[in-house]
Amino acid sequence: MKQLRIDNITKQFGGLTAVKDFSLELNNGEIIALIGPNGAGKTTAFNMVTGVYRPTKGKIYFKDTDITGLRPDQITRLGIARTFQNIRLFKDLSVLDNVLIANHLHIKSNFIEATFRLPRYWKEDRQMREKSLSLIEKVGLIDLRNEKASSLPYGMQRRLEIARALATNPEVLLLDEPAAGMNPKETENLTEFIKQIRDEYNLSIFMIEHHMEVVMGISERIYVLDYGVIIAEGSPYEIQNNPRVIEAYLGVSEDA
Amino acid sequence: STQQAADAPKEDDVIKIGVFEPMTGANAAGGALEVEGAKLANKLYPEVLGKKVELVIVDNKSDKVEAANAAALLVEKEKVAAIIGSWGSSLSMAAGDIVRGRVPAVGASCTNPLVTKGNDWYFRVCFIDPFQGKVMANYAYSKLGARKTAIIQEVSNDYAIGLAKFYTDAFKELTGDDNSIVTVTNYNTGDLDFTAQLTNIKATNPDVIFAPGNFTESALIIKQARSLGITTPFIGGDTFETPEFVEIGGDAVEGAVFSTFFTSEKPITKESEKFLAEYRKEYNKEPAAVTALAYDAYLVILDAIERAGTTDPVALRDAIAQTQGFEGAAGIISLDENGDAVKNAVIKQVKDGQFVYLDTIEPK
Amino acid sequence: MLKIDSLVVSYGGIEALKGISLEVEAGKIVTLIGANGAGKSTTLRSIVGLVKPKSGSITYKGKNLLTEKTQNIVRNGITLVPEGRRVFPNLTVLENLKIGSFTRTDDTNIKQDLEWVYSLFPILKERSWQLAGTLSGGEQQMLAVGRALMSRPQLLMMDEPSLGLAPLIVRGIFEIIKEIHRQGVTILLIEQNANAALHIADFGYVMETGRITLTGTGKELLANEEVKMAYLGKKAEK
Amino acid sequence: MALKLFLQDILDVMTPEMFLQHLTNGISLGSLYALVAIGYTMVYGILRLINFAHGDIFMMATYFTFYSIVMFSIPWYVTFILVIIMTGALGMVVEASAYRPLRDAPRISILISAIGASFLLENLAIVIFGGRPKAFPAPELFTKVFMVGSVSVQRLTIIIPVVAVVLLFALLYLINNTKSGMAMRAVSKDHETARLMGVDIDRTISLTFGIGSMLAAVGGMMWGLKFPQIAPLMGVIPGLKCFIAAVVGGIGNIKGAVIGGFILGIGEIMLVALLPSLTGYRDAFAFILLIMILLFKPTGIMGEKITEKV
Amino acid sequence: MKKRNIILTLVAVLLALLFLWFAKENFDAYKVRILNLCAIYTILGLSMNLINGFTGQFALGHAGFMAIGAYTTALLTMPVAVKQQNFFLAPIVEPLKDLTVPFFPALLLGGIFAAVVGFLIGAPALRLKGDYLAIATLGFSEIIRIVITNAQRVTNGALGLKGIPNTTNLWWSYGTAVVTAVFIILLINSSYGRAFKAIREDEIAAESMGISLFKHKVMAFTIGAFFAGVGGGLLGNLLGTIDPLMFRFFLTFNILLIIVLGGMGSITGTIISAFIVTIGLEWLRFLDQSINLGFVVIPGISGLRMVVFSVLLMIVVLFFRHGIMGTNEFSWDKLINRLNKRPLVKGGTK
Ligand SMILES: Nc1ncnc2c1ncn2[C@@H]1O[C@H](COP(=O)(O)OP(=O)(O)OP(=O)(O)O)[C@@H](O)[C@H]1O
Ligand SMILES: Nc1ncnc2c1ncn2[C@@H]1O[C@H](COP(=O)(O)OP(=O)(O)OP(=O)(O)O)[C@@H](O)[C@H]1O
Ligand SMILES: [Mg+2]
Ligand SMILES: [Mg+2]
Repeated sequence: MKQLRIDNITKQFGGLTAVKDFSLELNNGEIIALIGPNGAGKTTAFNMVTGVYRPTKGKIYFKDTDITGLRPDQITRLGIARTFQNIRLFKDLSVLDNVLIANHLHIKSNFIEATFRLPRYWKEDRQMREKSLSLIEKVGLIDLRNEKASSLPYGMQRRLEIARALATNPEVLLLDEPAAGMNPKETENLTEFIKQIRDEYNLSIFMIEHHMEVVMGISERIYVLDYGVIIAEGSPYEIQNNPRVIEAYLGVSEDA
Repeated sequence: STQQAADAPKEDDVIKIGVFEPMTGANAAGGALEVEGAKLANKLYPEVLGKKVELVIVDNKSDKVEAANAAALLVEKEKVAAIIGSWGSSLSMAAGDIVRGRVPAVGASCTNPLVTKGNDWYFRVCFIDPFQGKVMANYAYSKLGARKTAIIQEVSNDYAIGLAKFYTDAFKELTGDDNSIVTVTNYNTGDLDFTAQLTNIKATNPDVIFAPGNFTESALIIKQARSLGITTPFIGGDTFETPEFVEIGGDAVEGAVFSTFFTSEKPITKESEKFLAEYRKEYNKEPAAVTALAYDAYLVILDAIERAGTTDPVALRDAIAQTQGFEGAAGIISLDENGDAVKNAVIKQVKDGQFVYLDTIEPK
Repeated sequence: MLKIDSLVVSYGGIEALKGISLEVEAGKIVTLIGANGAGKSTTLRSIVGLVKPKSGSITYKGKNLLTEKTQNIVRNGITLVPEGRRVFPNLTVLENLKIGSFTRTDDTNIKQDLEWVYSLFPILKERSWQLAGTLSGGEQQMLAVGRALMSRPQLLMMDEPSLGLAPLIVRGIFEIIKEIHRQGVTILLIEQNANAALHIADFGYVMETGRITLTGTGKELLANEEVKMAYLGKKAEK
Repeated sequence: MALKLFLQDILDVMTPEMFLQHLTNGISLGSLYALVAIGYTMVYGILRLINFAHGDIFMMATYFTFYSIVMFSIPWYVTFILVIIMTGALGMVVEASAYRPLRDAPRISILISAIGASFLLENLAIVIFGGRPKAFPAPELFTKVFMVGSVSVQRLTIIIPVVAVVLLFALLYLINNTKSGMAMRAVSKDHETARLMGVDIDRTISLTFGIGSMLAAVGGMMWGLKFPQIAPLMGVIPGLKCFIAAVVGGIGNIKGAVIGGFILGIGEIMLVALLPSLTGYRDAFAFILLIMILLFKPTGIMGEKITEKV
Repeated sequence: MKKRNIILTLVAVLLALLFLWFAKENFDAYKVRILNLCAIYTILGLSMNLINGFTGQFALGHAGFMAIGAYTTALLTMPVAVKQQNFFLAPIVEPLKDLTVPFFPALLLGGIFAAVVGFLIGAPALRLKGDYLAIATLGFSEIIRIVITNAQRVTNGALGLKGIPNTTNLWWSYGTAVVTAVFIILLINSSYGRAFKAIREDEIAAESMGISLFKHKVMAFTIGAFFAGVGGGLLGNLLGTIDPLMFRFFLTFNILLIIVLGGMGSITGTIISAFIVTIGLEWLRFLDQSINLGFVVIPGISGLRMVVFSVLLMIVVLFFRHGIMGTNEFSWDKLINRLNKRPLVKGGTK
């Protein structure tokens, strides 16, 4: 069974076609990457998968259920989580609260039970906390759990965003430029980290990235988007040597 | 506390009367008029029972919650013997529960029947809407020979809807025709444009237009009616009698007829003459009816204190309740069992920018 | 040209800069590198007067900048490409570029410069009527750089100009930096891509938690073991 | 069926002349709303601030006019110019004292400061000018009525729309085609970056306020001519109504404000005209219109679509 | 540590109770009234803070919800005879005519009715954001008021209602205020409260974390409306009379002012500010009266009080831009640390 199947989606903004007849499949446990020039429509594709935008045309399936046009919260509930290109943390809340919030979608108690701390909520709350703390621990923020999210350095904020996404219990994780703003050293650590969470949480990962070290290092397959259209698809090796991709995106390989 | 002890005997020489009026907010204009009356009365009659009378003026901000606070402040902190006010029935009603059983209150111009109904501590020196409505209906029917009335009322104003209702009842009875009120149209406090309502009224071709409401809106209504080519006479209630009504209305309000409490042309009582003379001297303008009423409210209280010989609340209340045939500036005041004044109404008309006396109507 | 002396900046209780000193000579490319949160951006923001330092001094051509308002600093020829793009989302691409030249009065040259920027980033020309807020992340970054170029600065400061750009464009950005440098513009550059930055820089400073820990020419720093370990990653080690 | 009967009912009563009269009334009122809404929306568009004091600045302008004409007997055409200048200055003073110190404060604080400034102006006016309304000295030149067929038309009904449209175009030109206008639009989104472009944001905002207040002055004087009654709280209702007009049109959008003003004015009149039994709900109409439009077009008729890029 | 705080809290509550009891016995009716108002404004401020401060929805419909609560409670508690007396222009509609229920259920029904209306308004309106939401909710609140003005036979229209039993006393108002405060504190510290705050911080991120914006916004709005209704009911029965004009949008502004002064998103801030504003406004009354300085008498200028109040308001906003408390809450630890002038130990046990 495919975890995610995108079937010929198109998105138009007024006269501009940002994504055109885009199709893609994500298998269980796979890490795939979407690359392409700036403005090619990568983030737009993410936004359609996560329900932020509604496709003008086409369908999106999550494990064979049609999720086209569902709201973002419904899609997250089904098991697709994401991070954002421009970090969107809950800035004034603590690190712990940021992660706790992502647990809320699974809560069974209603607001009365929650307000009066009735037994069911009591139990759920304890589980939420345990889970959140272990996630925070995993991303190495345990000592900073009571800090405001906005006071964290950029790299930590990216990790927190991933931890928060993981707290929704996703099966599919979408990462939009996770390595942006990181120096090469930090990027290396991130690459390791992504592999690690994939294995640990049994995730399928779909990411957008411009850092080729990350992309080539961990993705099993790569899709290349240009002007909203897929121009290539294949293994990292194939992509690196695809002349169209080199021309449109990578440039003449020279050590950068 | 030594301080207090030293002050204490002094306190005894003073009788405080609270004036509870809107001095800010939407009703500030009306409040100011009443305060003038009370102040003038206090200046002319500064003593009773050999003690000095001091006015304590508090602002009720045209706001019900503030009004209740202000009234409580007068009763509890200032320990006034009686209260005058307030402009605006709804503000007076806010004081109702506070004065009950503590301190008698005398309203000047609050005409909503609910102010005194079921509260034997609240009185007023003006007549109430039913009488005024009837007076105007009579005038329209017999003097103007009107058989069809259009009503344009300020629906968010208790005074206006009350007046309209009593006018309607009386006019229907007089004509014996249930359709004699050809249209009732509404507007809200603060509205400025009435052309739509007036255009509709024009189409019904009434003999007279009854327009109870605030004077500012009323002046604009008449002005706009005239510029729409409506020549039908306008009649209204006592609120018309303010200088601003004429200033704002200008030529348009010429000929408008209304009922009110007193006239300066034909002073009803000796007190009227005195009031007029002093008022003109003090403020250098013509007084409004509500100013005279506030003046009267003060006098009624003073008279009652004198008769009771004390400021004991219950005695004072009973003394006020017994007011009969008291000569005030705005007419002879007798209070009925509700605490409402029974008195003559005066009919006036705007002529050459002045309020001109037309007629006096006696209560039946 | 620009001289910073024991500058201290704090946000509320936290000291972001703990007394840094650095110097930018006219006609040079100087780069600041350092981990996330080291205080690089804070340094640049202090120079243009967006944050008020607690103590220390900043002088530009002998003039004290600390007492100047931002708009006057900009008029003096210092331009900042801010972190996180900060394009005006409600203005079109063209208007964004025009406002870059807000302080200039030489109309004909402005037109020429506009064409020049379009030639550097052809995609911007394509999108010149689009509202900047709807551009993709990378397009916005190009616009931010282009906008700064429109002011024809003497000292151009860039805060991570390559953030979120495709590899091809990143290379282009560094070419552009070299190009405007050749035209005589002094450059102060912050880059995560320390490798590339140090390659083109005349001089570099390494920052760590509010302090400058290392200085040297670009080549020296590239060769420095600590720098390699901390900022350059595997590739450099190879 | 019921609808048909109902329409029949209206048509029975409504003669064509009456309808034309209503329409004229509507245009007259709508153009006034439009005129005041322009100033509102302009300040909003630049500052992203509901300037609650706008209505009170408007009120002050009418008092300036009153004192100038009635007390100092300055001819009206000189007065109009004087008042526009004075009101502009007042606006700048309000900006400098109530808004400038809060430049980087949370929006809600600025909003409260705006409400505070509004309270202050109102209460000052009560203390200085007195709470009682005054008659606005309207030169007959403006208020004369003439007849077109059986429809009576005030000269103002022609003058106000013309003024509104002229100001609309002047303002559009200023904002879209001048350097100051570009600075204003830049400031509206991002103070810090605007500073980085060399824009003096204090001056720009002050200028915006000055112009907004001058527009309020023009609106106030026209308002006074049409409804010749001035009082310290007179700015509240126009403030609210014209704010609604601005929101209906898409707040921040100047053309939208004009459209919103006309829709509101004509709509209010037509509601009373066609459904006389609902006159008590006239003020509700403004809000119902507002809510309906917002529900279908959450940013108003001409409002910029907020496309927050994710 | 924790034990100490519990003890301190208990002591404080006990002192408060003692004070209330003392006030009830010894204060004059004026002071008691002001104290009552403080509590009622606390309730109103807290409920508005839930919507505006914690959920970040800039809604200005409070006056409308209060009106609904006040009218419902009043009409349900007024004796039959008083109702008859009130409705002298047009008779009251049938079911209400003979219906009277005790205060508590009436108050509860007032809150529930306000909540139902809040739900009906919130469901469509909360699609809007920012200033658009503000003006739409303000509009709804005005519509409620206009309907009340025109529904002569249900509400007595512009005449208003008089003779509402004065049931509200210190126990009722403070009891309700405490219940409201505790409820809201518990709510915002629960998972639902975190969801509200997430929406305030970033709607798109919140939605992407699986939080249904619609459900949670409407929930906060409805709960807020409920307490606003209850506050309105208490106010009506404190005053003994209500009318539609009371519930103009100024009332909403007053409450907004309280929460902004206290600090958006701070419970303790709201409570402190409700007291300061209510008592402060009364205290300033001396400005309206002539002041006798012994040697000269400064004549009172009516309206000066409001001028000074507006100036003070502006000063506070200008100098405490985040309000008295910002988004912080009172805590014993902070207080004690402040008293000991020792810096707070960071990351200390909570
Ligand atoms: N809301 C919108 N309205 C109009 N155009 C949009 C909108 N969102 C995106 N676009 C346009 O769609 C195109 C694709 O944008 P998208 O953000 O998907 O690019 P991207 O591939 O993620 O680029 P980058 O790598 O720079 O982030 C861009 O040209 C952008 O201008
Ligand atoms: N507005 C602010 N309020 C509070 N702290 C801040 C603020 N801006 C920055 N900081 C803190 O100041 C320190 C320095 O931040 P700065 O942005 O200068 O770092 P940087 O070197 O540019 O990092 P990055 O590589 O992430 O851009 C960091 O610890 C950061 O958390
Ligand atoms: Mg992108
Ligand atoms: Mg930085």
